[in-house]
Amino acid sequence: MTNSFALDWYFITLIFTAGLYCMLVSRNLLRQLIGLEIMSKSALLGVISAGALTGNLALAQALIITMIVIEVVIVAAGLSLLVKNYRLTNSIDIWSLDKLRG
Amino acid sequence: MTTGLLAYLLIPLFTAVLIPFAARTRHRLAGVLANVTLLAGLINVSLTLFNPANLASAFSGLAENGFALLMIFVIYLVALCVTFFSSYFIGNDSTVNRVPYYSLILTSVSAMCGIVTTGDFFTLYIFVEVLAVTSFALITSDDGAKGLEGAIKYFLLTFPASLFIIFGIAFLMLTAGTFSFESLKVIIASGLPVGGVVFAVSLILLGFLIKSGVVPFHTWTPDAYEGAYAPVSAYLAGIVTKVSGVYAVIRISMILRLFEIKAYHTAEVLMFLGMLSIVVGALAALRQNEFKRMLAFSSISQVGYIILAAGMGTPLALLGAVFHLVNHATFKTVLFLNSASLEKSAGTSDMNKLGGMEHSMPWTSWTSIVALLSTAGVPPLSGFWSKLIIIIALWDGGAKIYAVTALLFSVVTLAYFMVMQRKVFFGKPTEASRNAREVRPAMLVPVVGMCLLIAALGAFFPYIYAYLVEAIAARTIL
Amino acid sequence: MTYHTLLFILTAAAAVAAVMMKDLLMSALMLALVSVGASLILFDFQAPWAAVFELSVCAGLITVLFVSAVSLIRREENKLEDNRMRFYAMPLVMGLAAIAAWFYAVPFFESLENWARFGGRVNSLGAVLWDIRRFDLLGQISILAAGVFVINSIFPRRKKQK
Amino acid sequence: MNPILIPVILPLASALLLLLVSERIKHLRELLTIAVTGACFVSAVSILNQALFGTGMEFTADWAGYGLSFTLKADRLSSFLLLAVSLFSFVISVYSFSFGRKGRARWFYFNLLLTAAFSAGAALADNLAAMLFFWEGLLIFLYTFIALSQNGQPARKTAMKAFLINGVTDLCLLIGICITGYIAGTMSMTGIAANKLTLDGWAALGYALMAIGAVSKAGALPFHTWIPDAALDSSAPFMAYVPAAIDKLLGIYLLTRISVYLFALNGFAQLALMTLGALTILVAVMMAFVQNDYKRLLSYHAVSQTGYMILGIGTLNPIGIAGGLFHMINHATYKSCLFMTAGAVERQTGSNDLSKLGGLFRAMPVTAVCFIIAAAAISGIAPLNGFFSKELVYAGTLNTGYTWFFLAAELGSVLTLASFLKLGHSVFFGRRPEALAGTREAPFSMLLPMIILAGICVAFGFGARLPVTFLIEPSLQNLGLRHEEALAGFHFNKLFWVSIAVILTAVVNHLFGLAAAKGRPDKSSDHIHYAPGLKEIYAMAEKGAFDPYEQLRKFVPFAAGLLYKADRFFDYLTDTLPSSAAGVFSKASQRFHTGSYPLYMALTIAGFVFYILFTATYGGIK
Repeated sequence: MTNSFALDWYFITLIFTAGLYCMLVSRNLLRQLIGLEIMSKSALLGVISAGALTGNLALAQALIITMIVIEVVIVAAGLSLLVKNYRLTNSIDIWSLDKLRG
Repeated sequence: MTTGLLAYLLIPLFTAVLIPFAARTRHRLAGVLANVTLLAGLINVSLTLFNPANLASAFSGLAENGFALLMIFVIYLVALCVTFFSSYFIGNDSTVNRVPYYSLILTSVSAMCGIVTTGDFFTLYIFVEVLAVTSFALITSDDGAKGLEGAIKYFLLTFPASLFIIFGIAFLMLTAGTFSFESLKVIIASGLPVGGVVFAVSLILLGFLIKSGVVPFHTWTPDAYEGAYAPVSAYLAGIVTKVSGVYAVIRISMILRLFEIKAYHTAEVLMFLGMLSIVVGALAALRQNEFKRMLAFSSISQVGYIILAAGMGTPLALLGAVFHLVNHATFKTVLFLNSASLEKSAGTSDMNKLGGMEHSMPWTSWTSIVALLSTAGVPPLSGFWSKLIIIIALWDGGAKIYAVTALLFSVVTLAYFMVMQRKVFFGKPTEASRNAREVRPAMLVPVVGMCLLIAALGAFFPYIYAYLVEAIAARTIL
Repeated sequence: MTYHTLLFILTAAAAVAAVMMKDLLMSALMLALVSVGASLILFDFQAPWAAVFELSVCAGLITVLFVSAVSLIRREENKLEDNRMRFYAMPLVMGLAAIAAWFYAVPFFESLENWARFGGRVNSLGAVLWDIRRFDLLGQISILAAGVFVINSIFPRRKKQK
Repeated sequence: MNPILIPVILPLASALLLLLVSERIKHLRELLTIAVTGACFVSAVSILNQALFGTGMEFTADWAGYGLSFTLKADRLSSFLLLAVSLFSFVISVYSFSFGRKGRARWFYFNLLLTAAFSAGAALADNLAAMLFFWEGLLIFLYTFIALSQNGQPARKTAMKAFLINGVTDLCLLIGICITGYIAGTMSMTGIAANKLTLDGWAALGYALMAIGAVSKAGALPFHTWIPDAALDSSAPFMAYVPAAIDKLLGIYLLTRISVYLFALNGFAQLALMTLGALTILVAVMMAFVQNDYKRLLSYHAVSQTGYMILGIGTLNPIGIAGGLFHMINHATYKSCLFMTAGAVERQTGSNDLSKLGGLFRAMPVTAVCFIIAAAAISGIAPLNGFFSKELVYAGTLNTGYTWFFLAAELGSVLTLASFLKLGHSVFFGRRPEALAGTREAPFSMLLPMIILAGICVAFGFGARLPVTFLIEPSLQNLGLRHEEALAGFHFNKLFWVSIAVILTAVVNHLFGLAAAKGRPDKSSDHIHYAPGLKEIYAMAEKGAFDPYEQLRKFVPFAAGLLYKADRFFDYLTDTLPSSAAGVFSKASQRFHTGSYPLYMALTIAGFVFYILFTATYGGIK
C-alpha cells in the first residue's frame, strides 16, 4: 500500500473545513449536529491515517472503536437536547437562543 | 492508572447504576444512596490524606499519587456538598427527576476520578467526554429554557475541543507512538528531537483550554453557569469544568516544562491566554446584574490565574496553580450554593432585585463574605496563599509584568465582589428580600463546612505547603 | 493510490453535499454516505474491525437517530428561513480552502510526516484492547451508562397525573 | 529622693493632683500652686548653693539605652537657670492669685505647674535627648496655655500660630540634636563639651538647626510674631510668665550652651549671631515704638531685648557673654514686672488701650512706681540692673571691633527709652479720662510680686556685684571662659556718657513728639510712625506683610489649592481613570456577550485558528 499521508490529511482538512463551515453558517440546530458529525469523521480518519503510517494499526483501531462509541452517545445527547428544546420552545433555530446575555 | 485508586472510580459508578433499580419506587432513596456513597469515599480519602503518620512525616511516606489523591478529595468534597445541598434544595420540585439526577452526579464523580487518576491522554479524553455528556444533562435538570440554552451552547461551543484532542492524539501517535505521560517523559529524556511531539501536545492543550473556558473560548461559560439548575452551577463551576479542563492543562504544562525551550512558545501563549482571562473575566464581572453570571465571569478570571501559573511552568508556579485549583473549588462552591439559596429564598438571583439580605439571611451573607475574601486573596484565608505563591512564582520567573497585572486584578476581584455584596446583602431590603427567610440549617451545613475548610486551609498553610512540595512537586512535577 | 484518493474525494464531496442539501432528510442521508466513505477508507487502511464498527454504528445507528430526529421536527423545518446564499457560497469557500490548503497544509503535513516514529508492534486488536487499553473499556462502560442516564434525565418517564 | 528631682517631680505631681480639686473649693488651687512653686524655689536655692560651694548634684537613670540615659545635672549654669525659672514660677503664681481674666483657674494652674516642671527639667537636663523631651513638653503646654487662657476663637488661632512656629523650629532642634549626637557619638552635653565640635560639614548644619531652635524659643526675629498676637489674645500672667521670662531664659540658656559649651564657633557664626541680634533689636523696637496697646508694646520690647542677649552671646568674648546672661535674668525680671503692671492696670481699668488710659499715678501709686523702676531698668538708666547688663553687652560688642552693632544697639536703646516715655506718660501721667475716675490700686497679691521684682531690679543695679559674683561668674567658669576685666562696678567711662546722651536724645524726641501731637502722649510717636517712607512700611507691618507666618498662611491656601489640584489629578489617575476605563471595558464586554451563538462560534474559531497557526509556526516543527 502506498501511503500518501500528506494527501490524506489534505482531504481530512477539507472535510474538517466543511463541517466547520456548516457549524458557522447554519441556523438549524440539526445541521449543527450534522456539521459536528462531519468533523468527527475527519478526526476519525486522521487517527487511522496516523496509525497506518506508523504501523500502529491495531492501536488505531482500538481508539477508533472507542471513539465511535463516544460519538454515538454524544450525538444521542445532542439530539435529545435538540428535541427537548423543540418541545419547549417549538423552535430549532440556534440563533434565537440568546436569552442569556450581558 | 493507579489501581489503588480504582475504587474511587468504580464505587460511584456502581451506585449510579444501582440507583435506578433501588430507587425505582422511592425516589428519595436516590439522594440518600448518593450521599452515603460520597461520604464514605470522602472519609476514606480523608483518612488516607490526613493520617497522623502522614502529617508527622510531612507526607513523604504517602504511597499513592499525591496529586490524584488531593484532587479526589476535592472532587468528593464538592460533590458531597452539592448532593447534600440538592437533597434539601429539590424539596417538592416535581420538575427535577431525582433518580437520573443523582445517577448523573455519581457518574460524573466517577468520570472525574478517572480523569485525575489516569496517566494516558486517550483515557483522559474518554473520561472528559463522559463528564461533558453528564454535565449537559445535569444543566437541564430543571427543564428550564435557560438551562437548555446553556446546555446547547456548552455542547456546541466546546465540541471542537474534543476534535482537537483527537487530532492531537493522532499526531502523538504519529510522532511518539504512545499517549501515556510516563512514556512521553521517557521520550523527552531520550534526547531525540521532539518538535512534532510539542505540536501534538499543543493541540491537546488547545482542546483542554477550550474546555476550561479560557478567554477567546470562554463564551459558553457564563451561559452554562447562569442557565444551569442552581446546585448544578455550583457543581459545574466548582469542580466539573475545573477537572475537565484546568486540571488537564496543569497536567500538560507539567509535561510542557520538560520540553524546556522547545515548548517556550506554547507556554507563552498559555500565559497570555491566562492573563487575558484574568482581565476580561474581572472586567466583565464588574457590571453584571445576575449573581450567577457574575460568579461565572469571576470563575473565568480565577481560571486565568491558574492557567497563568501553569504557563509559567516553574515548580512553584505549578504548585500555586494546583493549590489555587483546590481553593477555587472551595470558595466558588460556597458562592454558587449561596446563590442557589438566594434563589430558593427570595425567588431570584437578580442583584438589582435583591438588597439587605444580611438581615434575613445572615449565615448566607457571612459565608459569602468569607468566600469572596478568599477569592480576592485576603489574608489569612486560603485564596491569599495560592495567589501569593502564583505571584511570587511569576515574579521569580521573570514575568514581572504578568505578576504586577495579576496583583492589580486581584483588587478588581475585590471590587466586583464588594459591589455584589453591597447590592445583594447590604443596603435597604427590597420587595423580594423582605419575604425571604434563611434557608433551613441542613442547607447551610455544606456552606459553613466549606467556609471552615477555607479558613483551615489558610491557617494550616504550612501543612498544605508541605503536602504540595512532598506529595506533588517531588513526585509528579519533577 | 487512485482508489484511496477517490474514496477520500467521495467522502469530502459527500460531506459538502451533506452541508448543502436543502432538505434535512437528504442531509442526514448524505451524512450516512460520509460514514460509508469513511468506512471504506478504513477497509482500505486494512482496519476491518474499525470499518465494520463504523459502518454499523455510524452509518446505521447514527443515521437512524438523525432521521428520527428529522421526522420529529419536520413541521418546523420549513418555517426556518435559512439564508441559502450562505450554502450556495459553500463550493466557492471550499474551493478557496482547497487551493489554500494545497499550498499551505500539504507542505505542513509533509514536514509533519518526517517526524513519524514507527512503532512496528504488530499486535492483534483484541490484545491491544484488552492488555494495553483496558482502562478504555471502563471508559466505554462509563459513557454508555452516562448515555442511558442522559436520555433518562432529558426524557423522563412522566407520571400519570401529568 | 534626690533633691534635684524636686523641681521637676513636685510640680508635675501636684499638677495632676490639681485636676482632682473640686471647682467649688476656693483658693485651694492657688495656695497649692504657691506652696509648690515656693518649695521649688527653696530647693532651687539649695541646689544652687550646692553647685556653688560643693559638688553639683546629678541624677542618672537609664532610659532607652543607645546612650540615651536620662541625666539631670545641676552644674552652675543650670542651677542659675533653675533658680531663675523657679523664681518666676513662684512670683507669677502669687500674682495670679487675684487675677481674674486668666481663663479657667484649674487649667491655668495646671499649665503653669507643668510649664514650671518641664522648664526646670529642660534647664537641668544634661542629655540632649532628655532636654528635647522637656522642650517638646513645653511646646504642648505653650499651646494649651494660650488656647485656654481666653475663651474664643482668637486665642485658639494664636495658640495654633505659636504652636506651629515653635513646632517647626523644635523640629529643626530635633534634627540638629540628632545630627550633633550622631557626630559626637554621645548625647551627653558634658561628654560633648569635653571634646568640642567644630563647625564643619554636618556639624555646622547641626549647630545651625539647634541655634534656630534656641533663638526661636527666645523669640528672636523672625520667629517672634506669635508674641505680639499672644499679648492681645491671652492673659497678662501668661505673658509675664512664658514669653517674658521662661522662653527667654531657656532660649538664651540653650544658645549659650551650644554656642560656647558644645561647639567652638568661628567668625562667620559670630557675625551671623550678632547680625541677628542687632536686627532683632532694631526691628522689634521700631515696631514697639508705635504700638498703642500696653501689652502689645511690651511684647515687642520683649522681642527687642532678646536681640541684646543674642548680640551679647554672639560676641563670643567673656564680657559679651556675661552681659548676655546678665541681661537675660535682668530682662526676665523687669519685663515680668512690666507685664504685671499691665495686668494690674487691665484689671483695675478694664483696658489696655493707651488712648483710653491716663493719669493713673495717683490712683495706683505702687503700680506706677514699680512701672517706673522697671521701665528705667529696661531703658538702661544708670543705677538700675538694665544699665549694667547693657553696658556689658556694649563693651563686648566694642571688643569684637564691630562698631556698627554697637551703634545699632544704642539706637535701640534710644527708641526703647522713647517708647517707655510715651507709655508711662500715656498711662500714669497726663489727664485722667472721665471713665477712670474711680480707679483703685490693685490688690496686695498682685502688688507683692511687682514689688519683689522691682526690688530685684534695684538690688541688681545698686548691688550688681551680688548677681555677678554668685550667678554670672560661676556660669562663666562653668562654660570654661576666663577674663581679666571686672564685670561689676560703676565706671564713669565713655559708655556712661553715651548712655546719658541716649537718655537726652530720647527725652528730646518725646518732647518733640508731644508737641507735634498737640500734647496727646499716646500719639507722641506719630512723627515717626507717619514719617514719609516709614508710614508705608509700618502699614505693611501691621498687616503682617513681614510676618513669615502670616505670609505662609496666605501662601498655604494657594499651595493647598495647587496640591488639591495635583491630588485630584493623581486621584483621577489612580481612581477615576482606572474605574472609568474598567467601566468602558466592562460595558464593551457586556455589549459583546449578546448571547448570539454564531458570534461565539466565530470567536472560538478565530481563537483556535490563531492558536494553531502560532503553535504550528513556532511550535518547533520546523
